[in-house]
Amino acid sequence: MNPVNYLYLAALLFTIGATGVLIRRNAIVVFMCVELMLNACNLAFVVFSRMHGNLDGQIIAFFTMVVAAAEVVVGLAIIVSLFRTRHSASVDDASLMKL
Amino acid sequence: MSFPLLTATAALPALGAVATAAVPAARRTAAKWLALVVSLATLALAITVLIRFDPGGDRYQLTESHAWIADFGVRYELGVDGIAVALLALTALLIPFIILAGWNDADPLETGSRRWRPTQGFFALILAVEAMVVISFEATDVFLFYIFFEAMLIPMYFLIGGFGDRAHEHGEAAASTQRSYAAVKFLLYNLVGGLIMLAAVIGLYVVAGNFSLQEIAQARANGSLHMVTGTERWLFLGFFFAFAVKAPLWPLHTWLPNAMQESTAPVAVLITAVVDKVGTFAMLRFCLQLFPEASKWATPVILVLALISIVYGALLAVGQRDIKRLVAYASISHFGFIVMGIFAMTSQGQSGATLYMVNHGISTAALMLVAGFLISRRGSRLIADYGGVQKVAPVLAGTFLIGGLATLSLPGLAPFVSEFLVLVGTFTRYPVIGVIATFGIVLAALYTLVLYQRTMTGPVKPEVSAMPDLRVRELVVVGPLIVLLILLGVYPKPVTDIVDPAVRQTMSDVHTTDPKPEVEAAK
Amino acid sequence: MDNLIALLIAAPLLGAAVLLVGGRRLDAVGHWIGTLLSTTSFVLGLVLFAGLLGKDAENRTLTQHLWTWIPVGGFQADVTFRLDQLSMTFVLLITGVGSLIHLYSVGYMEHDERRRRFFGYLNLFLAAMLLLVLADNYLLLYVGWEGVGLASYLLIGFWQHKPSAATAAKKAFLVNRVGDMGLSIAIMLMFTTFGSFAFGPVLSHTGDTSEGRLTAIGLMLLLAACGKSAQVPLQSWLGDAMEGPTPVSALIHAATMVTAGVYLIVRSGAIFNAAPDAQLAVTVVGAVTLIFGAIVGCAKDDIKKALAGSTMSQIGYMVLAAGLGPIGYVFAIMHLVTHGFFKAGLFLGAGSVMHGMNDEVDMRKYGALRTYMPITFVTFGLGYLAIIGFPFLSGFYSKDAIIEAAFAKGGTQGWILGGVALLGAAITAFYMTRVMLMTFFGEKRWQPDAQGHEPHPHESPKTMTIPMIVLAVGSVFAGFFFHLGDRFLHWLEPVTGHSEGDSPIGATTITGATLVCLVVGVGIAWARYGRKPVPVVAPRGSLLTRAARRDLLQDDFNHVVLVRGGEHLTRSLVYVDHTLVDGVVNGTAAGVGGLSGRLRRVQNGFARSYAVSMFGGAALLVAATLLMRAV
Amino acid sequence: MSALQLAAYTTSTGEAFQFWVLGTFAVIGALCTVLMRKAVHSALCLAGTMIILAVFYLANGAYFLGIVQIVVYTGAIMMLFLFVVMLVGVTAADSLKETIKGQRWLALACGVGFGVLLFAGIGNAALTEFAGTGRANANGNVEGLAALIFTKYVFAFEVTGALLITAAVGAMVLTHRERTERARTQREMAEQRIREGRHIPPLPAPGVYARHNAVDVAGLLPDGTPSELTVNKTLRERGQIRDVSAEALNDLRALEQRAAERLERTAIEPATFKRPEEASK
Repeated sequence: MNPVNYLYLAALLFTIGATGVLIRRNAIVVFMCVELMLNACNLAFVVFSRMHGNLDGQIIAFFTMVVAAAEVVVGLAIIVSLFRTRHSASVDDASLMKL
Repeated sequence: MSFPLLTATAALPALGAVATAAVPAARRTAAKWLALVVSLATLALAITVLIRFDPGGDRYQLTESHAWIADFGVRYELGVDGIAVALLALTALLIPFIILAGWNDADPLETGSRRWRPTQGFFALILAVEAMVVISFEATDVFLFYIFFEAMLIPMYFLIGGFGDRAHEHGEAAASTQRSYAAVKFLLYNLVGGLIMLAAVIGLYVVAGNFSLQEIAQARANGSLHMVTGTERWLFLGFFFAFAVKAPLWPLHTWLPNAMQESTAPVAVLITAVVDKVGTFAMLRFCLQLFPEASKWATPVILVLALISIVYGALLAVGQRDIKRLVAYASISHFGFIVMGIFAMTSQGQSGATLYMVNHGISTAALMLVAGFLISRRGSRLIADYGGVQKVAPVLAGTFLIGGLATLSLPGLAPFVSEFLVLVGTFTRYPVIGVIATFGIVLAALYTLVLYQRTMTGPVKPEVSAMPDLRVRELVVVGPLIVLLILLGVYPKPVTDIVDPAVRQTMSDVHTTDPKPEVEAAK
Repeated sequence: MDNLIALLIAAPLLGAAVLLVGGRRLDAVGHWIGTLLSTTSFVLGLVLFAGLLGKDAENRTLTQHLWTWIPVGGFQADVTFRLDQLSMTFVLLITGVGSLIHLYSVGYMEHDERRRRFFGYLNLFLAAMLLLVLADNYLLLYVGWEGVGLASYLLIGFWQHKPSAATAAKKAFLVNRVGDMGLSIAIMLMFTTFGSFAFGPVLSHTGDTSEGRLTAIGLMLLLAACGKSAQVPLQSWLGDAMEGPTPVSALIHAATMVTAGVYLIVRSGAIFNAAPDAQLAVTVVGAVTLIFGAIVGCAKDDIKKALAGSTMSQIGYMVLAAGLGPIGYVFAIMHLVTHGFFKAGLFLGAGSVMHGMNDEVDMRKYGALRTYMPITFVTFGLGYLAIIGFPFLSGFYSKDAIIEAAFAKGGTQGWILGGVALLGAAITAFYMTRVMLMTFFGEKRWQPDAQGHEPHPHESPKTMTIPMIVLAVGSVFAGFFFHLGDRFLHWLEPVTGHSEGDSPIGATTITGATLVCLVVGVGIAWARYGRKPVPVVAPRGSLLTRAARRDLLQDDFNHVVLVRGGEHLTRSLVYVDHTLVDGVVNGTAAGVGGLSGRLRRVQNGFARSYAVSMFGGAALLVAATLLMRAV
Repeated sequence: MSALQLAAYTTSTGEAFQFWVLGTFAVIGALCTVLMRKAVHSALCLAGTMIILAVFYLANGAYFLGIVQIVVYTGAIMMLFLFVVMLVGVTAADSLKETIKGQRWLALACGVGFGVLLFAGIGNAALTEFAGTGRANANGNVEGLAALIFTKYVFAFEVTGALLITAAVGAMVLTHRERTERARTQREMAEQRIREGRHIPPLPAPGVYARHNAVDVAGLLPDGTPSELTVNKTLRERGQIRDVSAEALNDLRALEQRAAERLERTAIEPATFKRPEEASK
């Protein structure tokens, strides 16, 4: 088997995650889909690392994880405070960006 | 390093603007006096420039040059030639009158709020405009010029949109709507012109490698900087478009009537007598010097546009019902003359055009400011609301008539000299255009006299029967302007002496000489 | 002595400045200041005249250079004055008649609260008119030319509260401006042709250029003359100009300003001499106006308008004479001077009549005034005799000379022009007799006015009668004085040149024919207005009469074509400016606005929608990258 | 160790087998994450996918990352998700009905297009040579990573640290509710209650039935209808009130019937109870 298949898998997962972001309204699920996309990227990085024979890809994946963790922390905090004020976790409720 | 006189002339009003804006809300009158004193001091500096300027000396004098943005060759370069000196003096001269005429125009309607300082703002903005106009006249670096050419729009926008006539025939709400319409229109027109010019400025940099007017012009003249014909024409059009909007030339003129109609009379004077002059001045300084071949190439079209402006502006002035709009269309007609003079490519035409800029500034100021005094008395801009003012306020009517006669270029008053020079200058090269343009003087008589007849003569209307005559402050504004009109009409030599060498230089830039008269040529 | 020339102009100019700027303080003495300064100018003129007489005929040209006016490149305009025999004649006429009319106005305007200003304007007029005739170049002449136009505008519209006066003033200025356009084009043509527009270089180099150019210059000068001198087709303003106070009509619209056109043509004689086509045009214009004005004069019931028609016609004579070339120049000027005397006298007489008749101008409401105003009657009568060319009065000499010169033109042209001039003499006799009869003879026809005031015709005060007497004396003797030993001819010849034409008929025959015409004209008028009572309400009249009352429909033509047409043009242009020029811009703005309105709907506020577009954008980026790699 | 090292740069049949089996599950997990109605289920599916990915990391020679993936990601972050899900309401099921017009189709189109493009991109790229991580991992994977992090990527590492702290502070700021006024005392609250005059006595307690957890069971009013006032506000807002009124009434009815049977009385016909929303239909 060619390890390229991992990349196809990563692409597939990324696309599924992205589509999920677009069609789900629950902010928590949206977040999960974002995590899925990040994980897909990580997989790609790891495979790249293997491809090039050095560890830089893994390092990037590692940083991605850290940033993802930070993002989750802040994002969830936002969801919680939103939920407190609006009693809803739907992203469509926050449509104040409309003119 | 001598005293930077030119910088000082621009910096003084700029500092004055800041100081005026900082005057506390309650000290309105102090702000007015401060602005007036600053403008008078600027006038004194401008006169110093005028005295220090030697008409027979170098082309650009009192030059200053400092590195500014070294990476792009942008320099802070100032210098004045005869044309710039004349316009500099005009600007510095008119601003005190504008301030004095607008003395009470920006008083707040209700005096309660301590934060609200329209008066300070009004005078600060006028001084800011003065500073920018002055530096536009002085800049010999294309980029420096461009910046202030554009920056002028900001204070002007607020002056037009923020301050209007007290009374309005459709009520205050309609007035503010129309004001903002006018201000936005002014801004958009000039911005579009300015942005196109920016593209051309960048293009010029790409071609020439620096922004210095003197260096580029010199390189153009001695052939070391060769431009492809197409490139030169496109760059020329980019510059010319911006100046034609500012000037304003038909068909880019429609912002001017709106802007002049909605702003107060002093601001209207500021627009047409001061700010718009930058456009025609820049045609003379930048278009002709930087792109001589393209200027010649475009001359026929531009002359036709100018001719249309002359006749069209005058005809539309005849059809107006609003005093200020009428003056605005008259100005469009006059700007047509100026542009025609510049592009006639004769020394009479260009001297006449420069003189025209000065004279038009003074004559329009006289007419418009008196019109403003009239409007502030009756609270209406409509011609039909007046009648018989002559009987009630003879001095007002008399000054109005003199302003009007200057507008129609009566011999003996300053505009005649310039208009005739422009016509002669055009006629020697383009007789047909010259003859058609001469129709403009008939039309000018028509709109001026119709305006005078409808407002000043006839039976006294009841609404104007209690109208007071000109007050001392207003006389102080109008009197000197009229004296100047007469003086420059009878003895324009001091101005032509200053302007002439610069015009001769410009003529040699574009490689033209005056056509020889037939009889002399025969010999 | 050269330096006095500027003072000629300076005196009235100073008067104008003082009177107009001085304000109400000068109300009490203003009129005397004005009269004094105008008289000063007259006295200066006399001094200069005496000086000129003391020199040889060839050296009678004085110049005074004051300053360089417009020095630009090759364009050099100087403020230089030139006093020669021609301008001297005018100076004396202008200041002399002007001073008399100042004096007259002291009485005439006594009850007008704005008398000071009136004198200011009169002085302004004098200054401008003197500038016109003293200028040494065409551009300076142009300044005076427009200056008198301005003064005329101010004075016609002096009673500004009357809308008719204001309109008439505006009309006069505008029509004059059309003529001025001709003058300015002429100056430009001179500049391109000769490189100068001073009299000296232009008039001495006419041989160096083509006839076509000279014809063009001549026609443009003719246009200018038509405007200022109320010649067809620019004559329409003169009738309306009678809205001004009568002294103004006398001074400006009879004696001086309207003759400026003749001065211009005579002054530019060298150009016309070298351009026969232009000369022909001048004679045609003169001949047409001669008849036109006379016909109009026959139909008017307004005494001043009848006199205005007459003025037009008489200036037609002068223009005709000036068009004849060297044979006519001197006679044109001579007629101009004598006309200045008798027409000013006639107008002053008319003013005196109006003064006594509560400003009534309709001659049908006069009648039998000879007993009420004897001095006016006598002076007016002498002016009348002078204008119809009664033997040995001044009009007789000057008009006769013109008719002779017209015949002397030779060929068919000579016969036509001479015939027209003779016909004009007959009509002149007719309408002037009509005026005379309707005003001073017959029975009294005046009625109480709207307020019930019965007019009490009375003789005017001394300040008014003295000028009338002086002018009447001038009307009687000037012609004879000038004619005696061809004094006038010798005086002017060095400037204008003179040549005797060969008239196909003898001078005596022409004089006889003129007298016959005179008798016929007077006779017809007597038959129509002397023998039968004059109806108070004007009869309907023939088609020609009705047309003549309306200035031969010229005003109607102007109204329909120029005024209405102009109104439509401006109105449609305002519309075009608003909808088309502005509309294109506003349309663009509206288009952008509409497009953004559409685009705005995409901004529905849902984060997910934005995310879709972002994701779509990312897809496009990937596609673009792939595409770039593929290419 | 050597077997693992080998797996890092060659693909054995075993790895292929593992890839195809686990990959299928990973995709199914991802799809379930997107498509499950309840957030809890989504979270669990995602956790599954992540664990599979962790295995793949290991298979690709990223041992450290594989472990971190399991410990930090699946263990910590996903648990954080679960906490929030619990807070928001574990039982609440989302409607999958789309409310924005065309959103779903656009999303699918973009997704498919993007996916196709990515696949095309990967297919286009010349990815035939795999160096394998053998040499890089020669001194051990963790040591290799550490060497890189503390040399080449030290700045990024430091910045990430700052980012984490900022994130922690940010989360605190966001969730912390600033008390802008003094907390009201018992006395003040009582006074306000009296002043408003609505619920002068304390709020009623929830109805207690032994068979339920009971905090979520509304107390019944005398007429047998439930009173929402008796339930905690949070539950009320989540819509998690257990409505037992019908059951209770049925129980009552059964009790009465039994009593009637026992006492041989004729049954009194009780008014059939309908829930308010049913009644309104």
